Amino acid sequence: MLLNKLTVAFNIGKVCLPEALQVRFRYHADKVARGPLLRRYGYEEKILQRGTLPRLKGADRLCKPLYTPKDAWTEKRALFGQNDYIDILGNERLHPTRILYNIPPWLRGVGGNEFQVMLRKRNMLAKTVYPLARPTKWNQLQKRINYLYRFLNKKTKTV
Amino acid sequence: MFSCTIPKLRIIFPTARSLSSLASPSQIEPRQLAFPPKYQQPRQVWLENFDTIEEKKLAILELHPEVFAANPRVDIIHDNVRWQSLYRYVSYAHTKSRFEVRGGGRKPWPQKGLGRARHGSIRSPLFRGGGVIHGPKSPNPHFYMLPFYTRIHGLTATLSIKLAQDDLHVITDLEIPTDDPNFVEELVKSRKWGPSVLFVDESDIMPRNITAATDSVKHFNLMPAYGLNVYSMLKHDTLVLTRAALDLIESKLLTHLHKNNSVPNTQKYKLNQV
Amino acid sequence: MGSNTAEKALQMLKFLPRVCLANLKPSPGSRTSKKRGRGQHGGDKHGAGNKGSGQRQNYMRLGYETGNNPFYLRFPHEPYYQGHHLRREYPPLSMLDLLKLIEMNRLDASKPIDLVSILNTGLYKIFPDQRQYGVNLTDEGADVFNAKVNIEVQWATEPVIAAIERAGGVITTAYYDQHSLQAMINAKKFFERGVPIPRRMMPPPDAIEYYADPTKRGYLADPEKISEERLVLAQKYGYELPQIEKDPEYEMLTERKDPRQIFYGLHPGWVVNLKDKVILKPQDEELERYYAS
Amino acid sequence: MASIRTYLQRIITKTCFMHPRVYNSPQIRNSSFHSSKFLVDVEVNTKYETTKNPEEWKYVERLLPVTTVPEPKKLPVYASGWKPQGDDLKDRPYFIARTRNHMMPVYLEIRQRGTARHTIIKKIQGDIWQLEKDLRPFLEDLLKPKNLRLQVNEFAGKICINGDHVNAIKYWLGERNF
Repeated sequence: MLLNKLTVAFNIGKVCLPEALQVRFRYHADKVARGPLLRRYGYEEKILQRGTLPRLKGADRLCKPLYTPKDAWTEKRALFGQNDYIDILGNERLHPTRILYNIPPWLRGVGGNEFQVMLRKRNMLAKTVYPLARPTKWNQLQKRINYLYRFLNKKTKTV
Repeated sequence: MFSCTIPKLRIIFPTARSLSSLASPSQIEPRQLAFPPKYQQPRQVWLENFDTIEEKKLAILELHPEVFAANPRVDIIHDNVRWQSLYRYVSYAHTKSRFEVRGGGRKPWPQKGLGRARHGSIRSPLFRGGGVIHGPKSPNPHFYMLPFYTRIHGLTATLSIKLAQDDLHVITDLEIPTDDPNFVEELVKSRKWGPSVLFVDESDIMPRNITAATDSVKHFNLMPAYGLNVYSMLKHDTLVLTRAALDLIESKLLTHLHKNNSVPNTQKYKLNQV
Repeated sequence: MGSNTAEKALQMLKFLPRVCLANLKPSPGSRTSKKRGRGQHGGDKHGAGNKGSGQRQNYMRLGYETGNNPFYLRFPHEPYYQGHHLRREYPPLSMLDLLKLIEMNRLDASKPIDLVSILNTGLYKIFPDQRQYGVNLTDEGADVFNAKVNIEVQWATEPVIAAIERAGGVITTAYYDQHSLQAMINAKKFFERGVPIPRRMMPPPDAIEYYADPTKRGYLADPEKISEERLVLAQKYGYELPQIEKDPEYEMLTERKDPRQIFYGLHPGWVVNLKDKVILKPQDEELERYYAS
Repeated sequence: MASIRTYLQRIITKTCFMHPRVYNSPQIRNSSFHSSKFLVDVEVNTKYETTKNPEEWKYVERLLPVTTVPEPKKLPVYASGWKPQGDDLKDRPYFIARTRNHMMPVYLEIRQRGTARHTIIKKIQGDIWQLEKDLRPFLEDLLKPKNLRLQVNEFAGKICINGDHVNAIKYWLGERNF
């Protein structure tokens, strides 16, 4: 490598000399002489590539979460489903959908497609502070309902 | 007399439960079955004590076959479990479509003359950072209602399976002498109950000692009779009913199975029904 | 017992692993994938069968003619049923069904039978908001009817009246307005609301004639004339009229409601408290005058 | 008339139901149902009398529906044609339970827009194959010269028969006291 550089410098010196014959220099020859370009030094290509890319030895671990199996007996999971049959085994006037405290009140016992759910949301929240407190969300809800109304009624197959 | 009819005897150690520890049966009144069965024989179960670690069989109780020897329809049980996990589940996954993504109102470059593809908005789904087509929209409830009598049959089928597999035990009450968790653990171990046990009492106010003893053990759970459900019965290996809870559950289920006017229950679920 | 299905299944379960959340399955074939097959042959017919109506036909809503002006809209309206939405409707109950209810112990014939007791069985329904005004007792099973009842219905024909009176019973046709019917369709729920029992309204002008007619056993008819008509009907249909006066259940058979009364034995204006089992009665003069018959 | 109406309204619509603390203030608007106060006392202006008369209460009890379906009466003859189930059925190889309303669980199912009719017997307990064996000759006689098409669902305790044979099967079951 060093030798190559020296020869290059020597050649340039030659060029600077006056009254010298014109010589055609082939810089490419140096490149050829240097041998092929080495890429990905230290990386062995496998046919079936798997796993992580090479890393320096002794480098820090990648921050990947440690595997922790989920606890199937946390209080929430251990008692999952409690009171789902409360209308049968308990108070007959309570419906299980009335005690779904984990979801917002307007969504309890609501099923159906996106359009139906959004109509329910609009009906239930229109009289609350929601349109004033979340004007953008409210506007987007209205836009989506309008779009879905047109789509479902005018673009899809009618019976 | 019992060997042929009771399914209660343990399969592995049929002799493990000795009859010698039988308390005088005269103190415990036998159960009277409402709606006497016309064809099936009543099932039988031991009434066990709960105040000592070693097991004492106090009496044999009769169980109504309509509730405890129902057809074990695993498909109905599956429907129940599926309903229980889905009816409360709401998917909140949300993607913004092009009108919800901020910006994108201006035409990014002129229609013609630049040699570039024509575009009207930088929030079109073709763009990086643009809206998503057909993405999930929040909230997406998976709610549906299982028919009333399918839920009842889910309960009877699960109770019948629990009884048939020797995973249902009836005890006098939940009174224990100490609030030490070791006591309950030892008791469960010595009686060869499953690692996870569901104790069901009549009401939601349980004795203090059992509450304190099972508080630290995650797989011992207490539940009032009105909270009993198919999912919990299947999640826990063993179901332990107090006698009062047994009476309550059986009478409630039988009442519904022989209900005078079942129209309000069998009507289609309406959203704002009372 | 060896081949009893449920017993067999439970016996098998004894020796099978514990049924738990991990090994549950729906019955095979009950759940089909919603995904539609794609690719060259994967989605060949998509379950629509080969050619024909399955693939091409779409059962459209009744009367829809794929965009034509439908037949039912092509001609001007002809008012065959003018005012049908205002007419009173009496859902039928046959005498055979009534007899069945009595024999099955769903109705107690030792007490007067009225709309409340029929509705309490849960086997007959009315919707007052759809202008349904009560029972139309039809004559199916009139020739086998043998129960001695004191029954109050809202509509009855001559053979029905004859059949009931031949069996030694008493029939009355009575009118209830919509508010009274709302209280009657679920009496328990009505009492729980804690409102006073409403007073029954008089029938509308077009119904007065029916309910004051002794041949129809209307509740507004003169009792003297009704007993005359009972004899006339017995002669017409050729049966001997059983004498109610000598009947051991004379009191039950002659129990009737006041024209302003909805429930037997309970006056309008009273509030029934089911929890404390007490009855609150108004004492204001004005109220008493309002609720008086 | 107007005064009667106001009286009635006061009773029926309960206009005077208010919390005693807020009684004097002109109007209070609670932000939600949950934060609103409980009703403590109800002010009733009308004079009324509280009575506890067992004779009158009998009339109230008559109006309350029974919770469960009562057992049918034992009669020598049932004129309506309906019969209750027999009592001595414990030693039979199979059993068809009556429904809640003491009817035979034999149903007609109409499918395919009215072109397909199926008779379904439900609530079969015991040996369902024995029942099929007993029922088959009876139905084959009815259907001659057509073939009988019958399916047994042992798992669910049902038998499904092609065609409308509801009354025939009910007759057959009635003969055998089911």
